[in-house]
Amino acid sequence: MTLHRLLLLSAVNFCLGMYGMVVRRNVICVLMAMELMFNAVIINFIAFAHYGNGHATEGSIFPIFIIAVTACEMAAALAIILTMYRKMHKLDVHRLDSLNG
Amino acid sequence: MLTFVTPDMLLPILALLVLSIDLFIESKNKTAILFDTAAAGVLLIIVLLFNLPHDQEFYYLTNYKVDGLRLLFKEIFAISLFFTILLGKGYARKNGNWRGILKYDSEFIALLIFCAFGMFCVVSAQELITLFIGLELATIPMYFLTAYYKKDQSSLEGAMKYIIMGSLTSALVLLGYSFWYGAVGCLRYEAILSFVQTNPDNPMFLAGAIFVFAAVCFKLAMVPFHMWAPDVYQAAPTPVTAFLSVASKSTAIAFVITLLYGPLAPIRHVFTYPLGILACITMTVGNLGAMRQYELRRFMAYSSIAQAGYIMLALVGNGKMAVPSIIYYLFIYLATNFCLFFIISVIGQKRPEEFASLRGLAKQSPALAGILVLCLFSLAGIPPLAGFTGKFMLFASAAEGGFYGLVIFAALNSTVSLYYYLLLIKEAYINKPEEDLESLEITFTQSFSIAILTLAVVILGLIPWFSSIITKIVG
Amino acid sequence: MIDTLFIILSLMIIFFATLVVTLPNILHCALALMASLFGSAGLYILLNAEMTALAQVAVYIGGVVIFIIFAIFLTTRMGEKTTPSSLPKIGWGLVLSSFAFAGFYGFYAKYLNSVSTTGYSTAEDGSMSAVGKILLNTGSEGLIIPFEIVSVLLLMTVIGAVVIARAETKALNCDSESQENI
Amino acid sequence: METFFTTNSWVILLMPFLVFLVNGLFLGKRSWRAAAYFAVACMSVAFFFAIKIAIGFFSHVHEHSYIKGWEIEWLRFASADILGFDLVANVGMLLDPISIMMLVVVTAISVLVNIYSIGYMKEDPSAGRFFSLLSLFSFSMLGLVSSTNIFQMFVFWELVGASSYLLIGFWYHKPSAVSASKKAFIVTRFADAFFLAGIIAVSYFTQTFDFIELNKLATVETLNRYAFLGFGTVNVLTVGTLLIFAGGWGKSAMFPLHIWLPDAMEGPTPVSSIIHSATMVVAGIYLTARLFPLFSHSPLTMDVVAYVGAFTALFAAVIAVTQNDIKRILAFSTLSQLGYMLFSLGVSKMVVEEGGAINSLGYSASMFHVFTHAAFKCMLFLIAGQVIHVVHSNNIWDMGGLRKKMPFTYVSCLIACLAIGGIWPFAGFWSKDEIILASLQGGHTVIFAIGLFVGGLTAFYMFRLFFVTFHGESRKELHHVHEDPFMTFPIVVLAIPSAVGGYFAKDLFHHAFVPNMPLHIHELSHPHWLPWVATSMGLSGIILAYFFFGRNKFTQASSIAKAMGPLHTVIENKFYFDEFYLFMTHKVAFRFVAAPIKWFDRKIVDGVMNLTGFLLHAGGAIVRFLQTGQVQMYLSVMILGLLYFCYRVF
Repeated sequence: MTLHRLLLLSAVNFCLGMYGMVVRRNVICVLMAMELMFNAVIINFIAFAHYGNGHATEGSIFPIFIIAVTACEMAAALAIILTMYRKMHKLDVHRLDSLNG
Repeated sequence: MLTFVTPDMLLPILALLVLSIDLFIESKNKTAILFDTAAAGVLLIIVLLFNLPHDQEFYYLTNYKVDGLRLLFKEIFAISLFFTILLGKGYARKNGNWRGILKYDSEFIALLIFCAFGMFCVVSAQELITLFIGLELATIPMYFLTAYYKKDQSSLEGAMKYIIMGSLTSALVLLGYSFWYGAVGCLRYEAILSFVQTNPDNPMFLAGAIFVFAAVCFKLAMVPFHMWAPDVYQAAPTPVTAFLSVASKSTAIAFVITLLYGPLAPIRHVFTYPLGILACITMTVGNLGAMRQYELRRFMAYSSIAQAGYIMLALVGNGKMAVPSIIYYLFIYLATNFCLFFIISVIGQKRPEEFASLRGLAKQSPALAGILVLCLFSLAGIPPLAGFTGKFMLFASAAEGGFYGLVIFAALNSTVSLYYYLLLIKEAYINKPEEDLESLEITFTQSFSIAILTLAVVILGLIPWFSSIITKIVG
Repeated sequence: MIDTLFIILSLMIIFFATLVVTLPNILHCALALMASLFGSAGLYILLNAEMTALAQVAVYIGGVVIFIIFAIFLTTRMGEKTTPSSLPKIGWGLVLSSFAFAGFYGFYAKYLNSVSTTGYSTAEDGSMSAVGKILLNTGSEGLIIPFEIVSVLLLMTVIGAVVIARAETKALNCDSESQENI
Repeated sequence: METFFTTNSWVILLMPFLVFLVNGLFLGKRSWRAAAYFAVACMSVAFFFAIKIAIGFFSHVHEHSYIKGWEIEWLRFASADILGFDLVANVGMLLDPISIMMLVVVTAISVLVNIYSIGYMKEDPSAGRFFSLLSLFSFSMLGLVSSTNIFQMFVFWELVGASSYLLIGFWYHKPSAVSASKKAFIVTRFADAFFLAGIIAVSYFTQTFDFIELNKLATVETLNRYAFLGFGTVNVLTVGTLLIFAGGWGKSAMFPLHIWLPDAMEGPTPVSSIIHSATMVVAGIYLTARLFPLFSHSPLTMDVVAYVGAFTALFAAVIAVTQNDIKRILAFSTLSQLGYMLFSLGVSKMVVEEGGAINSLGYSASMFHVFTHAAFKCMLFLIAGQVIHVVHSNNIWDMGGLRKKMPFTYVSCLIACLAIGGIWPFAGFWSKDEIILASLQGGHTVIFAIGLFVGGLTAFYMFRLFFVTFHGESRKELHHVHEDPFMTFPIVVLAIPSAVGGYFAKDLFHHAFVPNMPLHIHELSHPHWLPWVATSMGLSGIILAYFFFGRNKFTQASSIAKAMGPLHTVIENKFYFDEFYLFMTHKVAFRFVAAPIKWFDRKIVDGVMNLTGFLLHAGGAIVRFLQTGQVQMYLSVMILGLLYFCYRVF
């Protein structure tokens, strides 16, 4: 377990999230992919906190804030998704193209 | 000493006050009471902000800084909040807008105020956590507000797009912060500053900076991160669009400036030139996109993309005039844009907010049409309106670094922008409406705001003291 | 011992993360996400970030993912499969993300030595008491201001989410009309 | 020599602005007639002030080279205590020979055009708005000419553009008027983009906007160095002056930015008259003259000025020959005359050369020509307006035989045509003679030849217009032809300076109009043959025009020839020669020289503009096309952009 490997693990997670965001059609799936990206960032922070010679506690506090903020973003997104589902009965990202040009 | 942060503290209190008024007061015209209370409260905050000494620095608990530059930004946010609330008042009443009534007034106001509070935090932050939380607090309410027309599918669609792209941006900015943390080992500005001074070309730090600036570019709608803007601007209720185009943009600019003239100052030159080039591309794309639009909010989106380009161009000179000129222009941009949005709100009462709805405006209301021309000329930078003086300072600041080629390019771009602003004038004056028009209703709030903003558009460019005061505070 | 654990955990994280973005059944995706996050929580404990791991389990898994599952229940029928993406799109996503990964890989291979990695954090650094001391500190190290601001953020989210997600019932709309009818 | 009138020179600016406000807000809607009289009265006050200032100044001309009527600080861009240097834009009035001359000319022409408009606009429902906007236009131009600094000038410069947009598009129910006004506005603003960059460049290096400061030798030394200017390391003086001149290039409608001027005819005729004589198009010449001492230290800039002017003079004159629309002929003639003014500036020198020759004749000659041209060109447009009012057509071939019906107009037009044709002793002769002399002395033989040739060409096309319009038979049934007194009066008044203004003013211009620079000026010799040559060129142009268009016998002659058969043709030598001559000029010269140039102008120059518009529209379409509405596509673009930046940096 080295810093390098941890960062690569986080990079894999980040890229998987990126893949999911670009490819998945269901909005909820896109959001879950987003969660993976946030998770990757948290791994980054913790890795740097452990191996770096800086302020380790700050490095493990930031992820807590990230988790809180992610929860807020998810709440916002899911609220909109619920309303959208009620309105359109579809959660397909492809169909979200009435605004263009 | 607490007086320095009183305005900031009053903001959430005001939001709670508005919410509790909604809970406890039963009245026929509750909507008006809510909006008026909020407007009065924000006005109080604006007055407080203007009364604070702009030549002192003050730290609240080491990680919250207030000084002249930050106060100026907060004034911009507070003033745009004030006008957004006034603009929203028109949309909350019956027959206020073609798209429908804005419901849940108190929550609408509260969300806006929370959003402004987040912006205040972004400017004042002295470490990355507050910066991040502030940025999110300034963004997440916009997701909700964009989706505020729950019955309108396009509103929801825009909000969904915004939230998806916004989350990706959050992830990117967090990745950037994690790299910074990895390189510096601390989240505080002074630690970052001293790190940057000793290691100006640490690749880990630079990589982090790229991600962070990508997020800023997203919020500023700079190419290639601009694609959300037209869709979201079109989807959102008009007051929200106005707030997005002014306050949200100013937040991003404040973010850039507090970083570039704070912790990143030693390596500022690395970023200013790429940002300037990006600004040039942005203004071109914005201008091209605006040329063939028929929907007013979408048009304003492209127009504000182009304006963001002009604003960011000022950074390229990397000189002393950059910050004062940007702040000066932001004030002007605020006045002009809000004035236009108020005009749009008047037009949009019985018709969709489209180009075609402007037809016959010159016959129906010559004064409104005249003000429209003034605002558009100001945006296009025709002297002696405020937009010209502002643009002149932006370009002059870009020229400080000797980039006259970019200045010429930007000036040519503003010539192109004149073309599509004239299209709007053509609709208002020349094209005949297809059917007979119902007469326009202008409420007192609207006429009052339009009068004040028009005055600002005309006078801000003509009075000598305003720009010099800003230079004195910030320079 | 630690290395073995790390390998197991990271394989688990990557495996479930891959499932999250590929499984056709959306509920399975959510469960896989949960597993992947659990794996990361284990990793944090390995890295002496006890408090973060707790937050991960309590808030992330216990809150956010459960919330997602609720949303899935509300919007999809049991066993319903999501529409699969077209092949070109999958290809494009693969190209994009592999480019990004190559970028990360190349960057770390070349420049990771620019990060000084002398110290190792102790279990003390990530403990609940250390975190709490900093979070509620008003001194020069304190992070009480963001801690307070987060509460505003949460409050705002609650208000906003309620407004947006709330169903518009008839009764709410037609208050005045129904009274007039009577 | 401060007097009451110089210290209160702001009245000149206040008056038109007052008219603009009062007419625009109150009078215009109630009674256009009241608005018109108010405008005339106020402009007369302004004219009175201008005349008093002029008399005061020119009678003590050797005491001061300039007076600052008043000046206040307006915008402070930088102050010494913060940024280390001062950069302040003032607002004020600079009174020196050229600005006073322009003040007099602009106010005089405004008064006359306002009077004329009372007759011209009386049937227009929105005449009140017209008088309001016309005053705004005069205000902008007066502000432009009296600016103390280049920043103030730029502000008024743009205001001139904006008000011309409002005036050219005055009849906005006509689509052609709308597109013409848009074209004028955008093309001039295109040039202003460079002007703005030039101002920024020059003011950055000199840290001043003030004209007096900019024209000092010290400024030239400050600027004359190499620096990085965004497009490589270049000489600041050359690039700065060229950029500033670009603004004048567009405003004065020099080739190839002249495309807006002929189209600007779509506005009401009084507007064309004021645009072409005293405002807007003269601004570019005025700018060059204003910064002349600075410009003259950059040989490249001066050459550009000279050759652009000379080429436009020739080019526009050739096109004018082929036009049939009376206002278009006049428009191209304006272009040609502007070319004269510009190359006159370009050929004069302020720098001491080997022989110690300093030639500032071109400067005073140019200003002299601005003065005389304003009189006769304004008059010509007013005449055109009157004729169009009667005939209800712009085509000169619909006119004809108006000599008897409109005697005042006929005589005035004759005077104006003689003046523009450069026939002794009319006004145009004196100024044009000096311009040609200046180009000869400056050593620009090509430009000298062009000047002479275009002089003849000018006389030719002006008399073509004259003969076709006023002589011969009526080609159209005309009823109730009369000369409106309001419209005739300004024409007759302007006939006076057009006829004798040149003779009386020449000494004044020669002695008072020297560039504001402490150099001794040598008189250069004036070859005696030059006036004769110039006048004979003009006369031959007139004779040629008479030969083609004045006799009206050509059709008759050819029918006789047909009746008599080929034998007669051979015998009648003169006719044979006639035919040959006509063939050579009409068929060869017109078809192979003038027509292609006209085609080039219409297709290529306009085409480039249209192409630019098309490309911009195509760009807009591409941006719109890329904005597909697919959020995942947006995400991809974002990520790709980010990856690009990362790969660029690392």
